Amino acid sequence: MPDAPEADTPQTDTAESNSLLLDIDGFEGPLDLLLTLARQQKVDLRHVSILQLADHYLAFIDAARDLQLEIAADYLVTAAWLAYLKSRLLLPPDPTDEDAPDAEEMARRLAFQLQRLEAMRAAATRLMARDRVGRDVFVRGAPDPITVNRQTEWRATLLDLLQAYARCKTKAAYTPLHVERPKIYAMEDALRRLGVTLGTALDWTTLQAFLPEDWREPRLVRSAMASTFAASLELARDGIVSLRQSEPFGTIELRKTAP
Amino acid sequence: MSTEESLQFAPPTLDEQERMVEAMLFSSTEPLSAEAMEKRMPTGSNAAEVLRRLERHYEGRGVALIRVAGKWAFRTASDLGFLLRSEETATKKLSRAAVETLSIIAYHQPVTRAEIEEVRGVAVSRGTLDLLLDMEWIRLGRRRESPGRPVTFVTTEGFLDHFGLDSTRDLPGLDELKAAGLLDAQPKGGFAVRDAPEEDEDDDTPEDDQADLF
Amino acid sequence: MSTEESLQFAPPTLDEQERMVEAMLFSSTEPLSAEAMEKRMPTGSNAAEVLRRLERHYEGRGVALIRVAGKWAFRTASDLGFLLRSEETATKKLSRAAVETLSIIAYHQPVTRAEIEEVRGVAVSRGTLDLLLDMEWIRLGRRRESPGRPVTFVTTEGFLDHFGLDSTRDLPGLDELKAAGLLDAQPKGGFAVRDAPEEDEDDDTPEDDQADLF
Repeated sequence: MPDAPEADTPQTDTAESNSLLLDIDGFEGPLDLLLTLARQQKVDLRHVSILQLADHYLAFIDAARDLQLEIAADYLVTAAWLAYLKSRLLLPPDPTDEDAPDAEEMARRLAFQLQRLEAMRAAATRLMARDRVGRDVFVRGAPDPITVNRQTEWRATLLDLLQAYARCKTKAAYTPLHVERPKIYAMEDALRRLGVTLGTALDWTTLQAFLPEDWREPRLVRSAMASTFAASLELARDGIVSLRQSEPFGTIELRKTAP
Repeated sequence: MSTEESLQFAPPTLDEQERMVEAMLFSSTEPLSAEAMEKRMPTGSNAAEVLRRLERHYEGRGVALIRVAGKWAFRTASDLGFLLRSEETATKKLSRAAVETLSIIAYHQPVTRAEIEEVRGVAVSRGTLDLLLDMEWIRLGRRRESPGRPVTFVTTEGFLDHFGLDSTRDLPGLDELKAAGLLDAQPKGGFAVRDAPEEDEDDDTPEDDQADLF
Repeated sequence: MSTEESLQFAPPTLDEQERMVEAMLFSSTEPLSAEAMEKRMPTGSNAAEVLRRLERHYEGRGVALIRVAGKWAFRTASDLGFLLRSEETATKKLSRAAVETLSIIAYHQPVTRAEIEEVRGVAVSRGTLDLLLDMEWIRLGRRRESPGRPVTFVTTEGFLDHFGLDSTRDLPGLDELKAAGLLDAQPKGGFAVRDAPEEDEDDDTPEDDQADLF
């Protein structure tokens, strides 16, 4: 472990740590803070002293505690982890504990993370410094966009046409059967008509005579006859008319009852 | 940007100025005047002069430097416009409503919308007729000399072309449709189909022929 | 269009083809592929060949023909940016978190959110990823075939276009980072103490994986 020998205990550069403290909100988490601390070693990150880094970090957290600054939990978790790592790096490996993680490996892992983060930051800077569209280079301002003239060609064959026509004709042949309701001469109509025309029937008059003109054809006369007959019965009941029939199925006659 | 700084002292070369004008015109959303460009260029530049150089440089190329309303702009060479247009033709099957409507117009022309609806038994949408008119398969015929003077529809030359017909007389009659197995049921009595719509029905009294049809 | 018609018979001359490619590229803001252009050109044309001629023709001019994302585009020469920059076109400054996240995605792609967080040491906010997705600089890649099947993020063609990169292989410093093992999930040699992402596909040649993603 190259770090161990020159690792000195909490350095006197706490002044620098304190200046960082003012900035605690400026760090994006413990790794960001660790990277900043590691850079203070002013060495290539590949040779960073993890032991020294752990000390700086712990000192930083202690100072923050003294100032009663609120420290996010992940900073404390990292502090505990670094304290453990530090003790493991300083103590000789315990041969009885085979499960204990290799401290050197842990340190190597942390160093790698720091290097990787720094590498990504450097890459980001290089990327952002490239000639960028809209900042350094510009696209055509007045493009002449390709106009796609979409046309729909409708497809229909003569057979489609003939089938369609045949379909229309077939449909016509199967038009639903409408059963026409026969015309009915309503009894109300018969009553009204009798009421109006009764004045003319001071003498016996056949029922037929009271049928409306347009209801006398054979197809309609039955309905008109039935309604007029029913209406006359109604009037007879009320004592308005008298009815007589000389023989079964004979002519029915009616006359206004004398007042 | 060292270019920019050095230009503070001596005017850029004509080549440099030409590059600047070229870049400005390329990236501008609208035509630029020589004055407007010169204002942005280092002092001592002469935009008008390099515009003439640039115009010559683009002569005969795929892009031309042109003057519009006293300003300058790059435009695609006019003979290459075809590269920027593309025709995309999609073939779509004509809807059932459209084919039926078309067939009724073909067989009964000239025919009014109301008459088409009577044959189809359903309303004919404006869109269907518009589509057929748009395709130039049907056109408006003479107005019917009946109340409301409704317009009639007739088929066009384009229609005959598309369906490979010499005339509408070539449309098979109902008996032929039946013989071809296209028509199963008996046509409704009294609804005669004219085997051959007359060619010039628009000119003579079409109503007479139609009278017994509708 | 007589030019177009005559071209049906013999392929156009290289000069003619160069004019066509020039016109198409000039009129487009988006990079165009040689294949796409050739499709619009008369048969027998060879876009790739004239692209090289065109590239030479524009060398040192105010407008340059550049390769981005495997396609071609005209862009103003980068040293003339000062002339063309205006208040409105000023690019919005991205937050440090966004810039770092973008770089990690670019260099490590395809990469999961957890892996980005592992590199940065902090949680990646939803807003940061949303912003980058919204700018269309990143998009979702294939799901990682590991527990939970997390989505991965990859960069887009728009990203390559914006940064003037022909492919993700051309990212600055990519080879050195790879050689230093800094694009790996864990330090070279030895085992990881902490649970490293179990998948090791980003260990080997992330660019190759991209081939079929783009």
